[in-house]
Amino acid sequence: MMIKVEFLGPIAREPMEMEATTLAEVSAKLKADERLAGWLEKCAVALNDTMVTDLTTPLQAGDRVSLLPPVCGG
Amino acid sequence: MMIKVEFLGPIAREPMEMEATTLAEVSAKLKADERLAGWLEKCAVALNDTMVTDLTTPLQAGDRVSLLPPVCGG
Amino acid sequence: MELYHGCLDTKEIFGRWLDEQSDSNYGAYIPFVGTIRAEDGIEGLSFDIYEPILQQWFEEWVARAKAQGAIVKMAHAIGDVPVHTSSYISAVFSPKRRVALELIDAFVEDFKANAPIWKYDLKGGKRLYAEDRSTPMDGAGVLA
Amino acid sequence: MELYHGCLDTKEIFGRWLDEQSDSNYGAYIPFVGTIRAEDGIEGLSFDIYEPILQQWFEEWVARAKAQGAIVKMAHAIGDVPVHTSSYISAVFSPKRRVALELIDAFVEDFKANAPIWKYDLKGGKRLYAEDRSTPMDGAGVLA
Repeated sequence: MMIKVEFLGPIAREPMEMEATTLAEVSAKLKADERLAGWLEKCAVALNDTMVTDLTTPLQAGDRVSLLPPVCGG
Repeated sequence: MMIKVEFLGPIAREPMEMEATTLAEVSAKLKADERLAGWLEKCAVALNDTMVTDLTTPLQAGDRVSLLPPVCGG
Repeated sequence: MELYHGCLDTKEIFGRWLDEQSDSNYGAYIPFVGTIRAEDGIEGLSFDIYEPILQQWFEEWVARAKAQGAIVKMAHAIGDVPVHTSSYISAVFSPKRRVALELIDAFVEDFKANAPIWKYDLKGGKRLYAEDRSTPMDGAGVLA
Repeated sequence: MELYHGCLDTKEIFGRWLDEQSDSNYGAYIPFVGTIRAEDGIEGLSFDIYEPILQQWFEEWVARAKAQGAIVKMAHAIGDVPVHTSSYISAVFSPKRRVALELIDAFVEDFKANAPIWKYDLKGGKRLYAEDRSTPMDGAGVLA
């Protein structure tokens, strides 16, 4: 099903739409993109604005996956 | 030689003058005063406004020994 | 939680938070005021914030503080903030001193580690991601 | 170090300390504001201070903070202070967050343990030594 992946803060990429049923599939597709390679290991992930850490997390059509790069508030 | 002992905060006693050449002598004289018995073990001591913890500290004429009862600032 | 475009009015925020709690019988109020330091020739810093997750992060701290009888507050700047002005204020109110001192430490440290805020140096007309001072959030790397 | 007869003007003190350091390039400013809690039916608290030793105690903390590149500030009330007003403010300024957070904790705790200040409950027209909340200073008992 179709989900949306968005890139927050300094990653400076437009959102992508993709077919995926789990976060593991999102991971596989993003790893294929060389320009994202350096970001993936440093990014935390949110699903519909809730932080997630489990690759088996199932996805629903219309879900929004966000990549959050290293932070520095204050 | 003559020194002065003063009682700070809630002890509410007038200063005393006494003969003493060390803090140990001051201790002996104050212990003889029943009304001070409860305070001595709870009080810290200053000599001329510097905190002291050594009973063998020698005293000079005109020295001022202060008893500081338990504190609670803030 | 309060977000402002540009630098914070530190005195206004300090005083308003104090007034809001003036009858709440809290014995300890500890604000933490973060000010932009002039270093490495920067003119200022700039901040991106992802508000939905910041709000959730903050609500969790509100609940954690409440369980200890305390409250937490937070204000942060969005966008450009010049050096020697404030970009961040957080605060704790608690009946008890120990709770307040421990909570402000844990709250500020977790803020630095996990609040979804990105910092950029403003230098020579450019806005440069402060990557060297940034830290991956808890759980980073799940997609790698 | 600032001593005031009666309650502190918290906002004035917070703002003045902030302004004094506005060009000093400190990144963290952490005040601790102590407010008199309404409890046990007290109308307020009252304080005796022995200033010569308090001044020395404070100067030692100024030196300790300086060794870490930080500064400490302190204001306290003398005499009667009504409930829900402030009797005590201390603060730390430091370039670094960790130094500031650790210093304010150590400074406030040592203040409670060793600053020569005596507290009294104001209750029913009486001024009663708060013995149950007071702690012997470091080195207490030398004459016992």
